[in-house]
Amino acid sequence: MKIDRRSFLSFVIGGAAGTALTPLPWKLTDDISIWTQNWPWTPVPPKGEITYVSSTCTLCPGGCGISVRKVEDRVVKIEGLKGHPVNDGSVCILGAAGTQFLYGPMRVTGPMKKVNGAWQEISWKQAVEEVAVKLTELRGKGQPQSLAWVSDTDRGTTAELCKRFLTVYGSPNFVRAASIQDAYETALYLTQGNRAMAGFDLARATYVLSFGSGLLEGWGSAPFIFKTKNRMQKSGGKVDQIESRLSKTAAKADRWIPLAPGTEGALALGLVHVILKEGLYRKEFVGEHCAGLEGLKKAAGAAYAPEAVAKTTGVEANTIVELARTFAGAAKPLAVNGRGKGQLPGSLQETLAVHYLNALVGAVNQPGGVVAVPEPDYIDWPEPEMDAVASKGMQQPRLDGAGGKSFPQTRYLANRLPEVIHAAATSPVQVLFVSSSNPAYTLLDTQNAEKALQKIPLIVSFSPFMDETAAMAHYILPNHTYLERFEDVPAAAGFPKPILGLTRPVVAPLFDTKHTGDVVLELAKALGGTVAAAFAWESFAACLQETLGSMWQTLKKDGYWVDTAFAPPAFETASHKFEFTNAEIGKLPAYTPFRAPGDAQSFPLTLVPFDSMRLTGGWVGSPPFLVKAVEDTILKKDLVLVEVNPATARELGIADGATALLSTPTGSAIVKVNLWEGIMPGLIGMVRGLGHTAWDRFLAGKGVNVNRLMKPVEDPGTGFEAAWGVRAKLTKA
Amino acid sequence: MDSVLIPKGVERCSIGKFALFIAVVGAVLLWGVVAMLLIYIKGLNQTNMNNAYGFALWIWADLAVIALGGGAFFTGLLRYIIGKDELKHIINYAVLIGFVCYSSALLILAIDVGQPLRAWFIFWHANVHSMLTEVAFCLTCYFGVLTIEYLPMVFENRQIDRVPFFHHLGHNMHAIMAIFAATGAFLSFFHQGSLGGVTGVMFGRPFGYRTGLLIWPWTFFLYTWSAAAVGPCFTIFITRITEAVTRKKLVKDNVVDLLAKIAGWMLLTYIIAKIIDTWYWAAVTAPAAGFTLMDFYSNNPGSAYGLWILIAEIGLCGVVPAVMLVTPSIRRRPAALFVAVTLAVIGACLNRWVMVLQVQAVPVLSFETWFTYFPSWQEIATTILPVAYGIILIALSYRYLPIFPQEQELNPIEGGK
Amino acid sequence: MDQPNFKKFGMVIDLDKCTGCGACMVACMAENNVAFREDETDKMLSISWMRIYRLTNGKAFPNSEECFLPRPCQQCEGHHGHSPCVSVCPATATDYDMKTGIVSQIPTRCFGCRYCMASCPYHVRQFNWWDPVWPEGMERSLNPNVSVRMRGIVEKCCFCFHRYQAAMDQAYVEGRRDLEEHEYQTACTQACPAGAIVFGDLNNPGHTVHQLAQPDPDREGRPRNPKAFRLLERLGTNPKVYYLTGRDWVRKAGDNEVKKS
Amino acid sequence: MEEPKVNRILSGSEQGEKKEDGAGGPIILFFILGLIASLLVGWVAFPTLLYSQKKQPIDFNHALHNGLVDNGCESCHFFREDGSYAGAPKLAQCIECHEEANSEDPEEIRFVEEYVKKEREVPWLVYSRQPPCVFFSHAAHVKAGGMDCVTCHGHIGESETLKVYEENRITGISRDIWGRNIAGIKRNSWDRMKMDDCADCHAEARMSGGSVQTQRDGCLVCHH
Repeated sequence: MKIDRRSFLSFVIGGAAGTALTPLPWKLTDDISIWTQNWPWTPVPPKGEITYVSSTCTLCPGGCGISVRKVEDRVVKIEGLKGHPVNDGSVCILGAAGTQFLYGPMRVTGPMKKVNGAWQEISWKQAVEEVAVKLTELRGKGQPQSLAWVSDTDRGTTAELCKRFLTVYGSPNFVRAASIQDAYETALYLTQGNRAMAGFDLARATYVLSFGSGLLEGWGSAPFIFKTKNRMQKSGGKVDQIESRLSKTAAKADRWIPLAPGTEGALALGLVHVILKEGLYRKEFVGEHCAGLEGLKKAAGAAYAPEAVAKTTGVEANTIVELARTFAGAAKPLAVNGRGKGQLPGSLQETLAVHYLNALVGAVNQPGGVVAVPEPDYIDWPEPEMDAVASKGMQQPRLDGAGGKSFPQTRYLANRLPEVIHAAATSPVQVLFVSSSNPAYTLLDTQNAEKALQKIPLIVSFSPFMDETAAMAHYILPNHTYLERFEDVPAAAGFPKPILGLTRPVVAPLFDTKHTGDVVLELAKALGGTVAAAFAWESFAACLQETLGSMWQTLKKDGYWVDTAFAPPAFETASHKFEFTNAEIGKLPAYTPFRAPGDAQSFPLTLVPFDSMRLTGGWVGSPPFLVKAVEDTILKKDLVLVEVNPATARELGIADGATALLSTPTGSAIVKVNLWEGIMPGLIGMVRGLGHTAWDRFLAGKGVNVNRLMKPVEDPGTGFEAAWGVRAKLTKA
Repeated sequence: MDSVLIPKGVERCSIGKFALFIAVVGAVLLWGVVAMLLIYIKGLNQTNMNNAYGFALWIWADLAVIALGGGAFFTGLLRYIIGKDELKHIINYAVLIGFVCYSSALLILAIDVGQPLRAWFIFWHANVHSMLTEVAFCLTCYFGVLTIEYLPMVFENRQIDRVPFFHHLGHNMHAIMAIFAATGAFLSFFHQGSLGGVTGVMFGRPFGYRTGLLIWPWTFFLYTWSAAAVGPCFTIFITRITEAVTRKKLVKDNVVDLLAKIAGWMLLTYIIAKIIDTWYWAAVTAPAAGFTLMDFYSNNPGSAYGLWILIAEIGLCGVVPAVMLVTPSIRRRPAALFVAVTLAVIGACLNRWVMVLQVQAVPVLSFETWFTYFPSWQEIATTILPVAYGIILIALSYRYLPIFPQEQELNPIEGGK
Repeated sequence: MDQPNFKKFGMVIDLDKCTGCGACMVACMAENNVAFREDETDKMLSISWMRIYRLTNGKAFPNSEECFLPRPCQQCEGHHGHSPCVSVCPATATDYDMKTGIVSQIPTRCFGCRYCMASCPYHVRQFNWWDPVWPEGMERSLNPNVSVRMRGIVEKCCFCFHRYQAAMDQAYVEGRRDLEEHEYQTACTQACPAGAIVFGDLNNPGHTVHQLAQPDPDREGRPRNPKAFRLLERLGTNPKVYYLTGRDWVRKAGDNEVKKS
Repeated sequence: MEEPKVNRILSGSEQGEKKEDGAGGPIILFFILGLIASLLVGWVAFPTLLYSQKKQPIDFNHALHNGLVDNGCESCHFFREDGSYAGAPKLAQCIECHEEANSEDPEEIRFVEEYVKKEREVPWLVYSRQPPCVFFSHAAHVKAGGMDCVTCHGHIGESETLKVYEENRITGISRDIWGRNIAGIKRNSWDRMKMDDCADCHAEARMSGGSVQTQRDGCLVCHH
């Protein structure tokens, strides 16, 4: 029989009919849909036992307690540690994104060496040896002081190990990156004689007068400040914000008083003037605990009468008087300063002026006031033995000039390093160690800073991340991230009590990284002699345990230790009083508001950086989650938006959302314009924390690093970085 | 060469010419297919839709073609149920156009969903409360009906018809066509309606939301009505175009005139209803949600058309064609008729445009601004794809099937082969 | 339908406390496996279950004011659970759960028709336009209690329902059937450093949310606290997220009203 | 006009008759052939092709262990303090008894050598593992609902050896979820573990349904 078209057709029909009677089509349809529901390329996180590890966050100086959630050996979530005195269960945006620093693409996965421009992975042995050889050379040449170490903190065991290393090696050049703490520490030392950090008893204050402090932008320990501020406001307290821009703090303040940027100090002295003139100060406190009131009366004399101050600050005279009365009249007033997150010290005189205000109303070392929190003293190692080279080196003046003739009261001046390096033909810094610090990004006039760094023959970065400085270093000896290592964290920024937190390894190190503390020990061993002898410990962990001694157990149990029975120290000045004036203060030049650098003719506007909680401004870059959370009024595609007042924009003929060219004496950049009634006419607001060139593809190449457009301003009395803005020009592009 | 396939007693252009035509349209089709594949492989990120514009060009095209395809069910209703016998001379074409429209609609939906491989969940896990479910069911069923209505025409192809099985099948199907026409009309009523419901029920979107009868918002009935009105207009529109392209008269004037007249009255009644609906919405429904009419039509960026779109839809493309069609003297002038049906067709498309796209442009949260959207080339290509496909199917059908019963009579071939 | 043992989980957000810092957003992303891409600046393509809107009073310097409004899913109840999105989903991929008052979203049921997105006036529902991709190794930080969503579907906030379930499981093994207020808190509530977000059972007079919002059961949960309001109250979406503020212009911004001219 | 039509009909039928004696039988025959072939494919070939056979890393005797432990299934398949369910035991638990091989059983020796000594977790193939999109609460069913393991897992606790694990080639999911019976027919409550089976039980137990859409339990109970 022949198989023709029709018989084939009937075969097919029969087949179709049969198939319909089998599970095949139906099961297949079901399975295919199940396949689409579990596509192999969509990751499925493995289930497992959930555990929590309590630790301390070190992403900023806030010192919050964190509770890290693990599933088996994976870190899946970071939450605030319940009951922790600083943040009690809450966490800031950066802390919550912490896991991304552990698993993220910004990690440096092992020791690396730059061989003609390209990174080459090397062994730890080789890394330590090669660096040790350079260090030995330097000592051999009798220039140990040309080794400098830049770090974000000078507290805690690791930092102390670094300092000890420098000491026995022979270099006085340990440099702490700048912050408002510099100004406060100096102010407290000069007026109260205390070597202490400033804490703020916000919770018990009833009126806070903030001279541009970004209380809601990350000033101090964000969760602590947020919580206490809200609590005090809810219980009737008031917060007044003095700032040229409607920051988030200003938006949430009871009153926003705009003033000409950079004149905060003048306003503070203006208030002092009124308070003294009207005799509003707390007589009993001032009489009993203060000295040098006459000097203050001179300092805040006629030059600071309301009318005069009104001229400089743009705040109306009667407002000034009224502010002074409100402040002095409040049950528990407190004045704070330090612009934005307080990442720059600013002029010491300004901090002093604000501090005087507190003293006049008795808000010093009193409930609801500024509290001198003594430096932690639990680290007392035997004095190391130093050889000739070391002692000779240690007698050399500090390269940054801190503590020298011109700046006797200052301890560290990272901001002066570029000019010092540029000044000499060959860099006075021959070897630079950088740990948890990113000068190549944070120093003002970044390009200039980069040039300076490029003059340094050997830069060694200990960063666990590929930050800008690490990128331009010659060696990277990567530290563990804070989720993989031990660290003792003394003090939480702005917290009014001594507190000690413990950072501990939540997971075993993911990569071939090493604790910087251990690297220091190894370097010391490699150098031998007195340097090696100064480090008896066989590992950082051992050193830490021994150092913490009895506290170790508490810390392991609770994750932190806080001095609940703390009473602020007595004034340790000659007069044992709070001194408005004394010999040291007298030496300082009188306060004058600093102008923004650059000439007003070619740069009619002023660029002022501002801080945002959704972007990190310091040495830590923003992880992907933060970049994702950034508002579209700040970043669009790869362009940063700058805030301009509609009135100003109208004069410039620039429309909302337009792209424009922003130029300052130090450089220029393409930006987008965001018309915003919250910024003072004549100003341009730009966020800090963008324009990274290293890190990962989620952060790099987005927006502009405002530090690159800024120009340093040196506070004559202290050498502090006092720049708050820079002259700028905005033109259509 | 393909003359054995061409119906007896009619003349068709040369195969070469035809092939060229198909090739040109085919190229466009291909472009659409490429875009479609891109979207299937890379996903909907190939479009310019976003979280504010979850419905876009496609859904508009979808609703528009379904409205225009309404000619099939309505002409069927008139022909088989009401018994307007003359319409048998145009019903074939109405059905064909309907078939094209509905198959296109389904194709578009298949591209539009994010997970096509589980799209059948809409039937299996159906949510009876959802207008979209109603649409899906009726749409699919009615497409089946249209296929059944279209098949007999295919069977009438000279070669296929020679197979007795198909011949008889076709013959018998013709006999019971009335039943399908009725089913078609019933199904259409519901899915046309539920398409109207899609936006009408969105009480979170004051621009689209309408009150209504029982579970159906007024848009439900307006959509059905408008489809019944513009469907025939579209049939006439396409017929005229076909006649222009083929340079032949294919349907007698009395047939077209009858259809146009009915469409006219439908359109008139519809537009009156639409005006009432718009007034009630502007005066009562929207204000209750905190909006005035002008909140919806003023200051919308990108398209500064403001109220004009409403005027165009209701006035120029509603009232005007309606009046033209119901006025015999105007209707009977071919040019005027063509203008009228064209306007009506545009009107329906405008209406769907407003109900699909403008709904999402309007900010509901007081602190949001208007949302703008412009389709990507992939969207445009995939939207043109069905058009190309439609042209090809119509061309093939016209060439090889006796679509127009009156063609022979109207175009006698000298010395008839 | 409303049985006594039924919960109605809701949220009260104090806009006077909210600092717009974004901790809630990131806490949510970390808790719920929200993916991230290189460019997230187009917020209408970016997935963030919690979004913070910036409101301004429109006045000129120096009288300008600004306020931040965090917007999780409003968990609308509509009338008898027919919230705008639930009633339109053709495949029952989203549902209103009377037991908790949570509007669920089932990624594996959704096939991406986006009807729910079109009908949600709050832009709470967001679509996966791309396959979620984590940089090598970063998928290790994913939370196994929440499904990772695939391309082509809609996702949204579900008040961290998995945290409720985890709490219930613990209660069960401890022989309990009910939870304490603190046992079930959403990730954003827990994270908020300003203490602006409060979460709990609106049906339970003992819970803070109830005391703050004072929902009126006879008027579909309208707040009796004069300082409280719900977004787009007039639409009848009947949401379970309440906002507190002492500022008039902020309360007004919460809804549209026909200006009497 | 009518002429050709008539002719056509005639000619058509003629053709028809011509075919009759030619391939009339075959048509039916081919239809049946197609039918049988497809039935064989659908019922026999398809199921065998759909699943791949996988052997468990180690054979395990539930019956034996069940006799030795004092707390039944929960001795090894226990609840953690936080209410989560531990599932298949980890090596750590096994080591409690199997530091060394306690018998001559080659499988046990292999277990000790390959896993205990090398501290490698045993990659058990879990018959009842649901797709990742399912979040099943054991606590709710066992602790709150008081159900026993058998209802869903059958009498695996009495098995003396582990059956072959069959994996669906398309979905990568165990065959036991759909059930051994390819047609999806079940006799016992544990024959299938599809969502419908959960739903049936919930319906029987008259769980007061929270779902507005289904009047049953909300989907989010298992999917989120």
